[in-house]
Amino acid sequence: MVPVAYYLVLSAILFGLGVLGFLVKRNLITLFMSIELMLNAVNLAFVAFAWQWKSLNGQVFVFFVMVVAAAEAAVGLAIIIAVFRTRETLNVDKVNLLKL
Amino acid sequence: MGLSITTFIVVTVIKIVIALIVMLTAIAYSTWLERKVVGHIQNRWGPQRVGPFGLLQPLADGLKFIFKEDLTPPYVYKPLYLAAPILSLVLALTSISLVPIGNWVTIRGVSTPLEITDVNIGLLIILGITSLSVYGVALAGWSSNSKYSLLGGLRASAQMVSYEIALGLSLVGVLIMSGSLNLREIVDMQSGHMWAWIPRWNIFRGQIVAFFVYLAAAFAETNRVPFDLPEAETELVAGYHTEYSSMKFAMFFMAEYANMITVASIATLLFLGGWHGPLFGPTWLQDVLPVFWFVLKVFCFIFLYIWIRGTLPRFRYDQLMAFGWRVLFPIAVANVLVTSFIVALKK
Amino acid sequence: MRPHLHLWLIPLLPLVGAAINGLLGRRLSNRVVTLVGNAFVGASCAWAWWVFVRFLSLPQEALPYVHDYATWIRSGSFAVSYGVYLDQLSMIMVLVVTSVGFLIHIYSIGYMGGEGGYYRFFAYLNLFMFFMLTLVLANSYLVMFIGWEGVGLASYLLIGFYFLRDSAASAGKKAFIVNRIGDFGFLIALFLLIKHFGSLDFSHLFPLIKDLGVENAAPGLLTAIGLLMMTGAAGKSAQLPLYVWLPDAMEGPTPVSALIHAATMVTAGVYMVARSHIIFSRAPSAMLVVAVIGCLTALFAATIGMAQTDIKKVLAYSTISQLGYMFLACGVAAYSAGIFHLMTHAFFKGLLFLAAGSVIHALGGEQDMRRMGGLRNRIPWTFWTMTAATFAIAGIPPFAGFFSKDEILWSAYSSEYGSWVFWAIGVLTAFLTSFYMFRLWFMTFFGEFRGAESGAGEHGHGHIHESPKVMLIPLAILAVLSVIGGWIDWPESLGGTQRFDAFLAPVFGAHAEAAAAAAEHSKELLLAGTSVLAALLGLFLAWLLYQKRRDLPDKIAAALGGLYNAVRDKYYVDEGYAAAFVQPLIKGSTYILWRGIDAGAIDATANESAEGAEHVSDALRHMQSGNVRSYAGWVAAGAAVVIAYMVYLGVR
Amino acid sequence: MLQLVLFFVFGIIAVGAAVNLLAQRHPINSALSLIVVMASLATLFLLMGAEFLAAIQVIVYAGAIMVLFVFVIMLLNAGVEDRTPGSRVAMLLGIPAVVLLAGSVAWTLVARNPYPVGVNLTGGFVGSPSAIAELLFRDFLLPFEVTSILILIAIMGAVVLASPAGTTAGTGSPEQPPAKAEE
Repeated sequence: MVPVAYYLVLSAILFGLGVLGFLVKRNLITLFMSIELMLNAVNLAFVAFAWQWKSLNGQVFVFFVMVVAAAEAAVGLAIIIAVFRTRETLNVDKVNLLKL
Repeated sequence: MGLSITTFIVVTVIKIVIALIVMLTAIAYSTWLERKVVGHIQNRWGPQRVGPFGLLQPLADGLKFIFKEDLTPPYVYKPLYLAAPILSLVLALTSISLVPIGNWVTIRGVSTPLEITDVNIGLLIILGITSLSVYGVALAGWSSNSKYSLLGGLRASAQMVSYEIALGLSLVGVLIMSGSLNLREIVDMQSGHMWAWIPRWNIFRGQIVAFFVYLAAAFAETNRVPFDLPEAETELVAGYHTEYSSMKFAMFFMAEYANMITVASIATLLFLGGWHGPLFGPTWLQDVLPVFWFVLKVFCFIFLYIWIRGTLPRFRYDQLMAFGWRVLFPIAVANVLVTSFIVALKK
Repeated sequence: MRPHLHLWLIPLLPLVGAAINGLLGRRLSNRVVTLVGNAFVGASCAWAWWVFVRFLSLPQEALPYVHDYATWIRSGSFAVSYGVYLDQLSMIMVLVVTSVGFLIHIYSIGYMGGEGGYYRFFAYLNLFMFFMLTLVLANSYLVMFIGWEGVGLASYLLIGFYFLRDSAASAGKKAFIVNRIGDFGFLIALFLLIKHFGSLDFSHLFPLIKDLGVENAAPGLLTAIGLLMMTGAAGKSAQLPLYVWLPDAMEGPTPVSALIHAATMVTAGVYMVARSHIIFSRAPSAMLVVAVIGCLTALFAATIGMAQTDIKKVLAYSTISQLGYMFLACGVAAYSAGIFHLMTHAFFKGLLFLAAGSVIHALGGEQDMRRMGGLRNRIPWTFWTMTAATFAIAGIPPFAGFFSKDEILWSAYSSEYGSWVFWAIGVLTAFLTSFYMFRLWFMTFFGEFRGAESGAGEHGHGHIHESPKVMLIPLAILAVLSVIGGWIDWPESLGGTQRFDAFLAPVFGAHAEAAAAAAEHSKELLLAGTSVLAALLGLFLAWLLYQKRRDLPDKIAAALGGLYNAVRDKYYVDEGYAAAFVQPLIKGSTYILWRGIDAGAIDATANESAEGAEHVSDALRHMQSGNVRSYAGWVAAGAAVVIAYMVYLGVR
Repeated sequence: MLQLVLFFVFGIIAVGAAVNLLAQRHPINSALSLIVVMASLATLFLLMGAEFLAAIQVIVYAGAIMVLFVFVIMLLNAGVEDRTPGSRVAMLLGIPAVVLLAGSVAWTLVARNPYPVGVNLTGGFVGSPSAIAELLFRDFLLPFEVTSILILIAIMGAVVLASPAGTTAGTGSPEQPPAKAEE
């Protein structure tokens, strides 16, 4: 018997790792992967809650999250390609035209 | 299933072993078959030195591969370079574990299906595993740090991902008709005959289009002629496994044939009525016949593979993509729509 | 089925003219402008007369002729509709306004010819006609108020017609502002009516009020309403204490002075009081106030008029004092007398102004009587018409003014609201009136010419010349009217039948003097004789001072000294007002409202907030490192705060 | 019991892979470790009866999205990332903060979860494809269609963005397949 809390804790840890990755990593693509990691953690939480309440809505939510993640990945990676094409680097610290 | 966990595990292990042996031999002899058939198509004899009709040729090939020097070129990204072929082969062999090849059999009280595990979303899992099999190719292409390999890998991944969609969609029609993802149930749906003589196979029940879409997509999935761009010798030497030799290359080789067999058996299960066929004779025969029919159908499918390889030229890459996206995909979608309409009307 | 009189044509035709001239006039030739400006007014005048003909044939019970054209406001139980309310009173007003207006329009063709903004003038004039007729034909106080404000606007525009002259512009502003004070009272009166009767529609309102008793004992609601309305009337009709704008209004072109500030607009107050006679007759104290204000204004303005030298100023003050007469009449419930005087006054005062305009025209813009004189032979037409008008206003029989003024005086004496005091002041005023009018007459037309022969004025042409026909014909017509205009109300005491009163009787009901008249013909004759004597005395005095012994006036002035100066300088009323109201207002606006509130509070707030935002954002700007991950860090920090709070909630 | 074991096995695998994702300095390793995370999460989904989601997780995430990542990595041949002072600061600040945060959340959940519901594999609750489909195409039909439109827009955006300036995106724009693969 696995308490739902365990799953939630796991998702919390994964989410935290995702945030950390986003903060620490410098490679654009890795940042994206961190985002995906966070999304997965959220999915895990959704499924866990769906299980807890014995309701499928949570799983449907996960489905939608996946769809959005896919769209986001497609566009985001396209952006990354564009950025790379123009700036010849994937280092976010070097992509800082917004700096004043 | 009313058996204890231990017997379950034991039975499963036994089945796994059997399946492995069968698969490997099947792979080996499908290579032999291919060479033979292509040889005859090209007006040659094909292998015939080793053993009668060269029947032992695969064995010799295997020995040759094993005893070859296992060299890894410099400048490759080693971990992935080594992992890639294993990954491909493992995935290829795993996917077969979900393929039922016959009814339940009962050997001294222990009744078990003729497959390693019977999952009620088997088809989905198979698709998932095949979709993973992209990585083997892609990583191999990238990690071996060579232009040809990289191009091959890129091509392979793009192509497989693209055709995966057409593949999946071509199956949806069947799924709609059978309303299940369980391969066994899907097969059982196709038992019996229409008008007393036409077997109620999905291919005969309106899914003929889907079948051909699946055929083309499957060829692309397995990087076979006419879609074998990733390993187009004329352009890319040998594509993603240019830098591979000996056993590592053998793994890719075996993985390719394993995928062929998986795809063939899926086609058999979904379109060609699985193990259904005329049953006659004594009971033992009746127990064996379904397996025989199944193997026969798979064999025909593989023969089709080889036949096409021996006859058709190779596409150009953009043609390949265009075909996948502009022809197969729309047809598959249309097929899904039509099928769902018909099913809805029948309801 | 009652006939449809299509009254809406009467106000709308001038509006169309105004629209055409006002919008396209700049591109139209003067001829077209003239045609448009006069044709529409003429048409509405003609229509008015046609309506009059039909009106006479209407059966008594069909009156008042009420017709609603469209609903304007509908909020809850309160509803106001555009419509017309035609009874004898408004009929007379319509006739006077359209006819005199039309004549003055014609006159303007000649007078304004060659002036800048010709089209503008006619557009304004037509606009004024529209509003004035709206006012007169209104079927409710609110529609009346539209006309009320509209004529105010028109008069503002026309007073400031020569807006390049600073005096003209300020005079326009003065008129507008002073009128606002009056309108304020009028508005409050309307609010009271709405509050207590829930309607402003005459045909709803008057029956309701009829049921109320007369507030003899204690002044009540109706008294308040009446007083407030009187405020409005005093503003519009230049009565004490709000008369100050009218003399300055003479800055406008003379036809404007004639039409708006003598004949029609300034009588709107009288009309309004007469229209609301039902209210007033149930509020005696309000009536008393009206009467007192009326006669005081009459006397006051007359005294000022004596000492003025500007010909138009003299006429302006005489207008004020004549209006005072009318209010006196209304104040003693002799509404028909008031309206009668209104009509005759429209004739002769309009004529006076037009003639004065003609004189000014002849002298090339000269308005100071001290530089006139001896024009009798130079401009005979003007002279004779002016003479008729002067005799009329002086109240010398059988000219129009005599009948109306006499009727007012008689009813001031005889009606139950009146008293001999009113009568005495009236007679005194009559004396003064004839004095200053004949003073004007003598100074202008007799003796020898005292001005510069070649007075190059705003009209440019030097030698003194008679005005063109187009100006003289209206003069002639009005002269005829001011001679015979009074005869329609030939008093019974002189063996006449007071047709005018009879005509208006259905509106105002049988009046006191009608009852009292029967008995006291002798006394009435006596009083009439007195007033005629007063007029003749004025004539004689004027002849003596300004014709026979020209040195006397200065001597008298010197003898009177300060008093004379006070009179000449209009009792310093303007200065008083300036000191009492205007200066404090300006100071207050300057120091409190502008420097204090506007600059100190509002602007300061805006500026300070802007600078604050600038500083804050300047501080925040440094958070924008342009580094994506730092942004992510901020986001994460915010999320962390939220999560921490939720954790706290969970723990708590 | 068995579930607990499985949970811990795959949970630890997931966490380890996630940590590896951060530790690795080469994007492709990170990508692979992320794939591992996803696969283990899929098995956890199976533990919680969401079998359809498990399959979808593998097919969509591992099979499509991550393929896309790997593909881009290969395409751009993204090299090893270099250290910058900014990242060091981020580490010094971020690691403790995140650890603290996740720890507190975890503690709250474990200590104060008002619903300690047990999860067992034989519970009748199974997110079968048909059940999901019923929800998806009946109750959530509108969101579903909206997401499909979203996908369409994403495809076009990706094509436009990724196609070199000037050239109209032809076939075989590598962004297309995964985006499509959802439908």
